[in-house]
Amino acid sequence: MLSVVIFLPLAAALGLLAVPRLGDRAVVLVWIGACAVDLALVVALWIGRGGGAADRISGETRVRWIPSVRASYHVGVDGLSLPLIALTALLFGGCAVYSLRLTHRVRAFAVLFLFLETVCLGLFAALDLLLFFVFFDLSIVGMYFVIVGWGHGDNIRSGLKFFLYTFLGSLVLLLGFIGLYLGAEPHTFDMVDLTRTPPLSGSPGLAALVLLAVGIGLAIKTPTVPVHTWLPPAHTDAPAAGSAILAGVMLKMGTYGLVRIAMPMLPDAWRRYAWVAIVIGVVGVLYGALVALAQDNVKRLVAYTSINHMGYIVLAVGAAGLAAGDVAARRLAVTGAVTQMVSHGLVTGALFLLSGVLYDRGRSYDLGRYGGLARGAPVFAALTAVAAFASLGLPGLSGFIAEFQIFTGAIGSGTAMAAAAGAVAILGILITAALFLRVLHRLLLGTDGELSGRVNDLRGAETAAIAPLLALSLVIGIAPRFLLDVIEPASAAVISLVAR
Amino acid sequence: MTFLGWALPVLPLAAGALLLLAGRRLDRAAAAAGVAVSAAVVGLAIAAAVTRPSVRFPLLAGAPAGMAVDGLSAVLVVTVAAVTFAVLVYAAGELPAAAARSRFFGLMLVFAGAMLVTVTATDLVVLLMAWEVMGAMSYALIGYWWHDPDRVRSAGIAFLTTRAADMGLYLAAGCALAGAHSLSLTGLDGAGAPWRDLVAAGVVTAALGKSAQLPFSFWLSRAMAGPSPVSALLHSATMVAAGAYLLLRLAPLLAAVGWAGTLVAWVGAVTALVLGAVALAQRDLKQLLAASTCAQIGFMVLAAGVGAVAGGTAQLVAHAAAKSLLFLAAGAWLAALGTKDLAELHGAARRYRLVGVTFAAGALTLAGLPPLSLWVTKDSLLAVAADASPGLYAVGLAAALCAAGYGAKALIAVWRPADAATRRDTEQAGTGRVGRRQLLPLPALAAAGAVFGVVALPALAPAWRRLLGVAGEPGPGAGELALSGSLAGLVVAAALVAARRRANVTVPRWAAGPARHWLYLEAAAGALVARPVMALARALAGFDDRVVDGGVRAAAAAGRLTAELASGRVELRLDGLVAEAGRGTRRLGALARRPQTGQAHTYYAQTLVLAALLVIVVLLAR
Amino acid sequence: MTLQAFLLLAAALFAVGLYGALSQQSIVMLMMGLELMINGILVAGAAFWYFVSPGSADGQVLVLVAITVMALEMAMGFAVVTALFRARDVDVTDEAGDLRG
Amino acid sequence: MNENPAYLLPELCTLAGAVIGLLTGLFSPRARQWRVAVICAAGLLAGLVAAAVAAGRPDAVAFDTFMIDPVTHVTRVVVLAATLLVVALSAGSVRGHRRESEFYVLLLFAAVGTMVLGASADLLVLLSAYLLASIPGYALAGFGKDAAGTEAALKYYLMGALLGIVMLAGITVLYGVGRGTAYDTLREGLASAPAGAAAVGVVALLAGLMFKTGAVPAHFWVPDVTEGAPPAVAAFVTTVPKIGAFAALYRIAVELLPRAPVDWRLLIAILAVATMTLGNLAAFYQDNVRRLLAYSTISQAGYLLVPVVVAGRSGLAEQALLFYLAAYAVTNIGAFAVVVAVGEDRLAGYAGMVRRSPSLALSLVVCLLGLVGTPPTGVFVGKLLMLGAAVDGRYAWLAAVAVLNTVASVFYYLRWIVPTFARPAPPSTGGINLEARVVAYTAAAVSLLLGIGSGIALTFS
Amino acid sequence: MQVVAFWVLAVAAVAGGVAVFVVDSMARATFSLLGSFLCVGLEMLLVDLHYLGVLVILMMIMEMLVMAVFMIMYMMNPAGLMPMVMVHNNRGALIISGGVFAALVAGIVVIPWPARAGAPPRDVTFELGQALMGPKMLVMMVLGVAILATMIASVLLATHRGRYDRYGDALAAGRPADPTGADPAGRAGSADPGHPGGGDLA
Repeated sequence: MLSVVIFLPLAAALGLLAVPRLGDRAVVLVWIGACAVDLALVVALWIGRGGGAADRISGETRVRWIPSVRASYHVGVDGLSLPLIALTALLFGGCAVYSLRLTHRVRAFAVLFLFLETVCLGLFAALDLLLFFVFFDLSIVGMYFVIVGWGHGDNIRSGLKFFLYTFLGSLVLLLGFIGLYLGAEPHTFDMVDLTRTPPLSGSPGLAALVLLAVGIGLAIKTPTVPVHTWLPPAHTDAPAAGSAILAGVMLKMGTYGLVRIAMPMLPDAWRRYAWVAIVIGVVGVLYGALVALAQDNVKRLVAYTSINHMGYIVLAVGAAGLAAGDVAARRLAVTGAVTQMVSHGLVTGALFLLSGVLYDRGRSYDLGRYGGLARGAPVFAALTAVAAFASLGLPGLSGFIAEFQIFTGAIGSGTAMAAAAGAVAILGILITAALFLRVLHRLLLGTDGELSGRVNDLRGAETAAIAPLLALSLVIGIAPRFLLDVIEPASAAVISLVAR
Repeated sequence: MTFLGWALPVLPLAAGALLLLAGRRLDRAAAAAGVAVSAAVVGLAIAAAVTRPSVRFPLLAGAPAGMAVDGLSAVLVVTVAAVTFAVLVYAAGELPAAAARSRFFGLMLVFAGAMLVTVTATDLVVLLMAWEVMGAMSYALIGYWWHDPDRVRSAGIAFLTTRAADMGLYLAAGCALAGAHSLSLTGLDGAGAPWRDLVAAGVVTAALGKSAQLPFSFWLSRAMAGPSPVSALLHSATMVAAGAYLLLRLAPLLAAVGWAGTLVAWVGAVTALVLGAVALAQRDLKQLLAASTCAQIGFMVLAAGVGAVAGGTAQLVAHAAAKSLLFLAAGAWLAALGTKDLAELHGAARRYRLVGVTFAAGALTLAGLPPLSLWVTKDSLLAVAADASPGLYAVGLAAALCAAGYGAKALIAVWRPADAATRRDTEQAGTGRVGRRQLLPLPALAAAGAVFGVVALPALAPAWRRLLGVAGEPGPGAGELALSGSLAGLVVAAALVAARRRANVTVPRWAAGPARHWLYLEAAAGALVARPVMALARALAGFDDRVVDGGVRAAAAAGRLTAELASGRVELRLDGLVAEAGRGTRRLGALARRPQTGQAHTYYAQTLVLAALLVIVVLLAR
Repeated sequence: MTLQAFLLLAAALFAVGLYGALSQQSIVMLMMGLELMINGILVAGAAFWYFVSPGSADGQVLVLVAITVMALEMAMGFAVVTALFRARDVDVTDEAGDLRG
Repeated sequence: MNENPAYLLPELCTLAGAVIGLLTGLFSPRARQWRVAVICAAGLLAGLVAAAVAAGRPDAVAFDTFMIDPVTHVTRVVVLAATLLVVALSAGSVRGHRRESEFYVLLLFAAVGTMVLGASADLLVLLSAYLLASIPGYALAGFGKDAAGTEAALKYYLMGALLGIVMLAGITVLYGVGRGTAYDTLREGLASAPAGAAAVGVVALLAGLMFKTGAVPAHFWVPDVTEGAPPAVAAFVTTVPKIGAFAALYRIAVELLPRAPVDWRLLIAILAVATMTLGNLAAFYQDNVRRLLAYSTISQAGYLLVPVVVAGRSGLAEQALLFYLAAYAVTNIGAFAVVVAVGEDRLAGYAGMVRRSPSLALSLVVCLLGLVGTPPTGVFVGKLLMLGAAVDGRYAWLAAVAVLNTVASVFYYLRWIVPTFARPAPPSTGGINLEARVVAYTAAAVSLLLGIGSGIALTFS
Repeated sequence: MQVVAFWVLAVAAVAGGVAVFVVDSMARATFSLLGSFLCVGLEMLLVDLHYLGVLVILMMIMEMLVMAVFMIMYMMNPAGLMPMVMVHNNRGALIISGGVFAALVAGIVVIPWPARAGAPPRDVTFELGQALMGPKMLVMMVLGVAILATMIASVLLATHRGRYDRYGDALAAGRPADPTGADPAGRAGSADPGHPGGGDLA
């Protein structure tokens, strides 16, 4: 079942390749269909899991892959991965719908996105380090082609920077994985086994090195300050759907890896160096928000807010590693971190799609050249406003649920360091509020700018792509239990694992 | 009971959301729907006040959330519902037909709904959610006329200022979890040692910000940019009242922490006095009313600080009625005459008599003139303050004098006969008429504002206290009542006399400027916070572009750099990834390809030399 | 007659051949240099057989292999030179330097 | 002493294919020389079957000098399969050539030499195999008899001849101090050998093998031959001889050198670093795709040296080397197959290729990304095992260097990949070479399958 | 006696080798090389390697004849009529080869070469034959194949006329269509007596 979910998009991609005589419209319809079926399957998976309180892995499949290094095709979902898998399926579906009017090399675009969907789903479902890495790397490759093939502006350069930067990260990550592999007794790449008996527990120095490698690899992907500089150009020059996926799904790979790999497999080292994550997280929160505040390019701005939002997650997982802290609060922090991954995916995905609409109409991201868009494009304005408020953490939308848990969890863990960090990080929501109000004022409200005349309102497909994301954000913001019920057992498990 | 507990907040929220979603399609029906819903909410609120429903639901792990109506909440839900109803009825009359009514009424309903949740929340999560939604709605309402960049800016300032204060609540929530392992509002005073102080600090910050107390007061001046009904609602039963409510609700915590109570009391008292002075200096009716709101809320905050919950609550309710009345009246004049300048409004009350009469009632209530309600309620909380500290009482009394002063000033300005200063349509095009629906709520509000004070009279006070669940709060002594009443009367009378004689009351220069401009608080916030932050942001963005990313680019250009270092020319130009990396790698690539000369004999020589070197290395490495 | 003496001879021949291989422009002359190097190896192989391990025939086989290598390499060399000469009318390595970089 | 020729069945099958093909070619009309290709392919297939069957038998030593063990099995299979691919790849371009028959025959001879190279347990057999594997290559490089081809042949020959002699000198020295040429004799003999002589011998011996692997310091022929020789030949000489040479290197490291008084691990590590770095750097900004591929094969040789460094020290080394070899062989041939199919050497000629022939472009992307080491291609698994072996064998710094080099290599591979997606599609210049296309698709598919099904592949090795 | 012979031959061999690159004609160079080889063949006889020594001598005579043919074909100055200085990178070559020689000499002198173990058998050649039929059989087998491959390869490279040029594409012509006034290169290729089994396979 899970493997079907993972590989269905790929099968659809191959099918698209195999049937060459298909109009662009038909290609996109097939694409949308595949995404819809996949989303339905994920929903079925979610429902089929039931509401059991205990955290368990479901839909597990394990097939031997490289037996000599005990690597296998091992997939399964639990409370950490299921929300992200659902997010992936939804966001890819949104991008498919959004691309309904695409005209430029549609088939290749569809194939690439379907391929990326398989990759992203596979990554979140992977229970084997090597499999994780394979998907991790392929995601870079796929996204590179998206940026280079369909981007604009200086996309070749940005794409190359993205590729080289994240590829370097992935190789460092691979070194870390090899360290984990060699540290385990018996040697294995299996995440479940590695989690059960954490490797390198006897040699703190090596464990720290391995954590460093894994941490750097994931940090580049996340990205955290100061290894974030690939992100703004990549986002700016990527096509809207590509940015949405890059920010909405692929950034999560880094933080997901922290929760899934770094914390449970290197609990000792994680506890020892949790303060590093906390510091990096807080710096990321403030730095990302402040730099975003000074941007005049909408996409760049949103990209920097991603750094800010990822900072919250890093802060949360760092705070969760402080063993002295209150267990319930640390669980809350981890739950908040996972919720933030989902929330950020929805909201930032929507924001990037909206900025894509803006570029589509006005061929510019410059805030200063627009204004008063609420007049000519009320739906666009309304959705942008909702997305902005969701992103700045307004209650009633998903961002608040996530960030509140992170702050409360970090401060509530009761250690002075985490409390101070959490308190400082709260400043982030004020700065993001300021910067999004700035966007709203300069883009949507007030008097018309030079390009405002060109911006007409959202088309049906665009609305259909963006509105569900925000609607889900609203649902999570008001009634988050359906999501939290899935995440909470998993975060409790993570906390107990990291406490070993 | 659960149904009622849910229905009370959900009805306005859902109805408001629906109106918002519908966009302009429902503009025609929006007013009627809004009024109808708010009427239903009044009914629900009364029912809830009687039956006291409570609901609990899971929200976050380990922190069950809930809403419940207890005595204090019961008073507030009814107040909120009633004032909302009154304001919406008025708005249905005032709002032009072409306006985006659906948006207006939608936002107003959500705004009121959020306030209802705020006053019924039993834990910090739900409270904070409603609290922030209320802030966002106030933003949207203040910026209702979004075409005007200035109004939008005002809305932004209001939102950012209140959100800055709201961060205190986030902090408080975290500290509550750390100290009390719970987010429930009731257990906060039992939190552990450092945490309880932090919780108190956070709560106090948030409440002071919301209530526009010093030093946050300036946003309330900005909030005037919205439509008059918005001001009427925002200044009376919602938003600013939320801060006071929270402090009253958490009075036990303030008392437990000690310093917090004192601090809050003094902030309230000083705000009441200073913003009273500011109100006196205003030349714009709505600005005067706004400053007076700060001042009046200051009394409630003072009450919370000293634990005078009954007095503070009574003050809140009475003030809500009076202030909404005053704003609606000011709005009616603004809509009809197109101005809200005090001088230009000369004669306005005579022209629209009913508005004028109700306005007079409200203004006199505000002035604390016996036997109107604010006279009693103010004294009942000052009585408690006097127990706490004579200084507080003195400041409070001085503030009461100010209140009498600005009440009288507003009253006189509009009741004066029309004269040379009277003008029309300086701010907007007036309609020249005040509609029936606009008039409808005024008398009721005037009556409520005038007589609500009876609850604080000794006869009714015990029942009032029972209702609120507080005990042992001393009521005002007759002497105190007489003192404040006579002082207020004197001030009003003096003002009337001065006005009759057309005496120019000169204010000293050093005080006039700051008072007119709300103590320059906004300028200070801009200079001390906003501009430095923006400068920092710009600097960081430049830093990010140049240094952080430059580091990456420099690493890519390391080859070139070392080459230049070697040749003694060190220059670090960071201009573009590919240019740099390109040159560096191109150079390295060329270097790597240089041995590939195409000449076989050089291949021979190189191979042999390399092999010889390898032999040497191997021999040395032994 | 000692091992060292033979090896000295071998080294001398090898070095002279090496010089030729490195310095000669003409491919045929270059090949002569290579032959001289093998010549040296023949001497060394024979000497090692005789002075170090005459008990086994490995050294002899080595010499035999060296002779064969020489013959085969030379045959190939001539063939290559012929082809090159036909294709571009040159017989010196310096003029076959188009492929580079 | 075991002189049962059945042990050499794969080699003999190939040889028989070559000889029968040669004879058939003598009597085949010019247009019907494809029969030779079929015969040669049959010989290779028979060899493959024989090799597969032999892989099931226990390890043995044939003729005292020919080791039959997993390394040999894999070498045989990979060499035969790669040669088969090259035969198919070249079928289109040499069809009707008056030396078509000889072309295939020489490929098979070189394949035989390569297989013996990888299995030999005696330095003299090694040298003979070196000759057998090299000489056909010289002729193949000059097969076109054009200016570039003959120049390539000359350079290939000159390097091969010199390094053959250097290797012979090394063997002589090792024989002198180790009293023998068989590995097991030498292993004991070298233990007490004077270090200076042993060092000279080892370096000279390795220098010869470096020629076959195309690694520093004997890499100079690689770019020139790859550019000058016919593309199919370039694919062959940059792929097949490497397989045998690395097998031989590994065997020498395990069988011959363990007790030698020489820090050979360091030596090979230095060679590995130099080779991968030089190959990568020289490939930057290379505008001729064949030269680019040539430098890429040099860098790949550097990675392949890493498992040799830790041979005998890490349990992963053998698997890493063999798997990497197999994956590299198929991927590299795939990349060359695309070049053959497109018939274009300039990088600019690949602009807009996606438009013209999407599946060929896809194959190219798969192969090039495979060479980068992107999962899930076979080279990725190879690289993974290689890095693992390096870390495991306490050569973590070498792994780090390999990682850095891999990142750098991305750059030039992308320089090739990116233009294929360019918008303007200039008119196609190359003809339609069906065989090359099929080989490209096959190689790309096998490259992927090797990665995905590496479990199956590794259990057999 | 033997020692004297050794040194005389050694000096002659080296002198011959040096002469190869000193004399100004290809023909002389070839004969110098032949001389050097002959000396080495004789040296081998000194260490009981009679068979191999003779083999070297015979092989080299043959090979030098071939080389002479090639010289005549390709060299502009076959008879030493013009001065022949065709060197490149002379200094580098001198340095490298000199350095190698110096290093080798140093090694030869310094290294403690292993002592002799065992004695030469009575019939040295028989021993060689036994080795070739025994443990070293594969060496000769592989070399045999290599020789075959060399034949094919050298023919492929050296001749420009194959069977299809002589007998037609269908190999149907009864008599080979050989050009009457053959160009030297073509003749050289097809008449190359230098390698065993030479001649055009076609």
